[in-house]
Amino acid sequence: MTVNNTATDTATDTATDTATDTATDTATDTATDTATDTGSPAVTWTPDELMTVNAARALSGSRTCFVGIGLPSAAANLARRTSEPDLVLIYESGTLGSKPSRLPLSIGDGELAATADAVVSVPEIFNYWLQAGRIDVGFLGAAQVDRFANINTTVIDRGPGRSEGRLPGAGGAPEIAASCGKVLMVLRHSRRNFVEKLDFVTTVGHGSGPGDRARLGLLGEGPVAVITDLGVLRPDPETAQLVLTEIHPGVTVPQVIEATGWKLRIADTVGVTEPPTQAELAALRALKSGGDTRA
Amino acid sequence: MTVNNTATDTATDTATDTATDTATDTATDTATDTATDTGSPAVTWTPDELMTVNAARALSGSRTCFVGIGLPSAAANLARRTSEPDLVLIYESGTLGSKPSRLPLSIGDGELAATADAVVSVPEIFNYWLQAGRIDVGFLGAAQVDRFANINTTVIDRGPGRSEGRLPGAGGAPEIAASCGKVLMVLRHSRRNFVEKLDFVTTVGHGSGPGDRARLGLLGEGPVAVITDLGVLRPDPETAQLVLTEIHPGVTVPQVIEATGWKLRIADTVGVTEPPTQAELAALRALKSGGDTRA
Amino acid sequence: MADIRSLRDAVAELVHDGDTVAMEGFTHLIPFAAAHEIIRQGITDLTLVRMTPDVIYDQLIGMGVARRLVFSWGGNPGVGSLHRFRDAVENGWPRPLELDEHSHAGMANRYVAGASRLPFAVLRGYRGSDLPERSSTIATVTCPFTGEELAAVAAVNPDVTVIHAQRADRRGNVQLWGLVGVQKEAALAADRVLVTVEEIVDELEPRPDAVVLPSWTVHAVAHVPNGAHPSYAAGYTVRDNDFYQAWDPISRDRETFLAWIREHVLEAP
Amino acid sequence: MADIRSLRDAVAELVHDGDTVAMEGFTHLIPFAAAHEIIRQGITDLTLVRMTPDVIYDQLIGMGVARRLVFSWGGNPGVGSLHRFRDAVENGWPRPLELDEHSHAGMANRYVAGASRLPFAVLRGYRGSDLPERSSTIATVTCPFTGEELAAVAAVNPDVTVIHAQRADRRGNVQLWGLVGVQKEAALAADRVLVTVEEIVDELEPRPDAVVLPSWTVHAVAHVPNGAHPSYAAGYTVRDNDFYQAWDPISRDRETFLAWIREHVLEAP
Repeated sequence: MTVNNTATDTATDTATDTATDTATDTATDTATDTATDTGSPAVTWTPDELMTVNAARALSGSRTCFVGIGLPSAAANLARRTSEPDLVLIYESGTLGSKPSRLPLSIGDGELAATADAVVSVPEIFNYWLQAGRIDVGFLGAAQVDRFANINTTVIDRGPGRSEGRLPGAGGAPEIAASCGKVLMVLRHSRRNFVEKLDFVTTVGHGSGPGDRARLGLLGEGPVAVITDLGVLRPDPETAQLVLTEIHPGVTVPQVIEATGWKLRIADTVGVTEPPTQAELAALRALKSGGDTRA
Repeated sequence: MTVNNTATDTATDTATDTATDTATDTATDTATDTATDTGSPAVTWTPDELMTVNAARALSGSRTCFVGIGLPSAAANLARRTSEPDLVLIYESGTLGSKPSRLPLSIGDGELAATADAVVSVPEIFNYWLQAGRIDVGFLGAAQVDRFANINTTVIDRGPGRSEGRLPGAGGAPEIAASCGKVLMVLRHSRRNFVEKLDFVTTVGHGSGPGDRARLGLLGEGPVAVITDLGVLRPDPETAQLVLTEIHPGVTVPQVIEATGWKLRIADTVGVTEPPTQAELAALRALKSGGDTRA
Repeated sequence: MADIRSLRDAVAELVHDGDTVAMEGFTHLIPFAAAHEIIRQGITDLTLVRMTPDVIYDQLIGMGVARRLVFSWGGNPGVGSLHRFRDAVENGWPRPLELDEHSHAGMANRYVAGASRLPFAVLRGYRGSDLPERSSTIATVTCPFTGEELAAVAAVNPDVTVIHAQRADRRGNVQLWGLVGVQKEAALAADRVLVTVEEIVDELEPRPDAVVLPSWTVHAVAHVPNGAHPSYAAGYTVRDNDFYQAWDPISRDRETFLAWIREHVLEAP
Repeated sequence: MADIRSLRDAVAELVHDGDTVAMEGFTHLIPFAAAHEIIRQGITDLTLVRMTPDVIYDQLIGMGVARRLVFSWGGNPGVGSLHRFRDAVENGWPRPLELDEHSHAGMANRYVAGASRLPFAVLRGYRGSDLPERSSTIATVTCPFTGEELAAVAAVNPDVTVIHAQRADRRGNVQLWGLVGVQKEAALAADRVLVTVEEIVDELEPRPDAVVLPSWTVHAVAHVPNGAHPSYAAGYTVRDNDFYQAWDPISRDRETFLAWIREHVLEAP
């Protein structure tokens, strides 16, 4: 799902164009330092690796995943290389059961087709496979997310007198979020990305609260976790609002609050995610470098 | 189009079950005699061959043909072997450009797929190819035809106190007749087949007269010729009613009138079709016997 | 994930009295062996769905397995009538048979809607035909952009779809090729999918014009060589045209038909 | 029946000012060479249709070829923004660009409706999204059987569709394989079809997962080896990921972009 990877890029561009804060960069620095401080001396990682490893873990127990390019693809491929060897990866370019040996740059990389169980047309992947509700997990990125895990990837309001800032658009996201059994989201944590109010609703997460998905006729249960480089947010079962439930090692709760554009609710007990294992990091780095650590 | 071949069979069954006349059988005998009397002494043919050869000739100048099994398939394959070597045969089983070396018994015969330019799914053949109006000629049979070339292949009224007689059903015919550039029909001529009033309208030819196809939103021009074992009927441009325009060699106009269940109109000048050539008969017989007369 | 099991066990588990069952295969890959197993197990009150009922449903209908038939062309292809089908419709023997009758284009689109999990599909069809008067699954919709009125057909979502394919691998991935008909749609439209196959292989080698149903869309695979006879499996068997011709006299007479079923189905494996 | 001719002649004959043009290829087989020929011939005022505008439309938009864009995801896959697209939308440079914006599911179905020659297609989509507010080609229909309200999208029927394929035979039958995207639908939806190919062969040998467009659905075939670069043709070329990365700095600046086009398109063959 090419929507996703560009969320990062677009955020960067928007940051360039507008005078928003640089929470992401700050978070990145902090996380990196912390990891080095608290991890096993032999194991260090980047904030992106931390995020990707935790996103991969969130796929535990899933059978089929509709995968976006970029962070979601990295996470899904890592899951397939570690805890979920039978995970079926489905790309909107029409591949069912892709088994790439390295991370594809685009959803059109030839290896996705060459290693697939079946290759179908783009209309078929959307109609017979996604819309039909056959897919357990949809894995999305986002440019802007609100407290109900709704997503904007269309336009940014750049203020009075300025034209809208252009984002890449919807791609597959509206129907992925509607039709998959559940949705995972992965994106970097900043006040620019986690906003009080979306400038445009491209994709509905939990709408305006409980009952909205049913009212709109959205099949799946919607977003169940938003994994960032700072921690994990999950919707409160009562209010459907995102709540901070876990932080990554070395991250503090105030740091997450500061990086969130709305008054973030905090779970009664905030867990701390397990640091990446050496095996996870090795598998992730092998994927990124094009190697293959499997036997 | 398996609708067609069974028209014959059903007519036979219906004849068995009900007390209708046996015009077809009579016509068959007469035509056979006549052919023997008037043809070149070296060339004899059956009424079915006469009908098939004339049906094949009707495809002259066509590029693509949606082919029913039975008489239409024989005619379309004969055309491809004689005057129209580039004719593209399309079968509803999903084959585009089939080039069978012998006449298939069913539209599922393996050779239709093995010799095709492309094989597609059944939904695709109906949606992307037929409905889209890409096909020049639809070639249909029928159990009952009326004066506007409407077709019944669904049920026969067997009279008071008796249940309806069951025909095979619509198959592809309603949409073939609607969507092809034009429609050819081929069936044996009898009062049982050419009826005053259809018991059920399965497939619209010219409806109730001029303008009806446009009113119903039917794309193509509809039936342009009905080729029988006695001659050829064509719709009058003014009234859209079938008119006898040609008789086969040795057939008389009163004979055709007698075999038609409505008061048949006769063209001012009734032509006589050319007898089958030796080459046409050889190609047709080779197709039926499974041989291949082409170089 | 597909289990590989005996045909007997697969039918017993997946097909129940009263189910809506689609056994597809458009003149190719028709799952005759599975139909015979349904007869042997005495499963009944089925709603049978199939574009071309063919000899396979003539046999099921003649044995009283079906209470309803959803179809678009009911003949013995290349031969003539389906006599058991006609006897059921015209004379109610061995039991009455309700019909829901469509054109091929309509039926194909009903499966497409089913596979897409949409409640209906749109086509330019049935115009001027009497068919819509007799079916509750044909209606109209109006295009919100052009105002054109088009046909709408209700989705078909069988409880079970049964198909025959050339091959499966040991994980239950299924591959079929040649005339692939409407099988993918019929399988994806169903709640449960049973596939009989000519061969089980270690690895599915890619083939031209092949359809692959991933293991996770299939519930059971049974290894039944020649399981399409008298239909065929391209690359494995050839269509037994003689059988289709022979079926005509066998099926014309009730007793002859019953004797044939006794000998070739009930007393066969 | 397809004529085999030069790219220059084919574009001159088939693509005209003001046309609606779809150049498809979902991340694979993108017809870059044909787009460059459109730029060289100075064809303008086009409505460009494409699910993923990609670098190919960034180039056309940056050269002012398009007045309108119909799309569903406009990024440089795996890299970031399309800067010429953004500059046109945000700043009207070199000319304003109207947008008709969809989701992928919606766009795919618009092509399906186009290929089927239906005025619209139905999907379960756009629910709760703001997208329908900005598009006149998204509406709703009500299922006549269940009462469910569903999205309707208007058919896309381009004047011309341009695609790149691996092979054609000398009669103009076209074969493509690998990720086949939405090309069959885009071609069958169009009035005119232009295909550039890697190779022209005597006979098209069947291939797994191949789509064949018969000669009689194609208007011109041009032999353009590597005609998809920096995209690729599976079996012939590989995706030039470096080019996609390099496009980011080239396209950020108007002058750098124009210089690149001058050197690599206008002054190239």
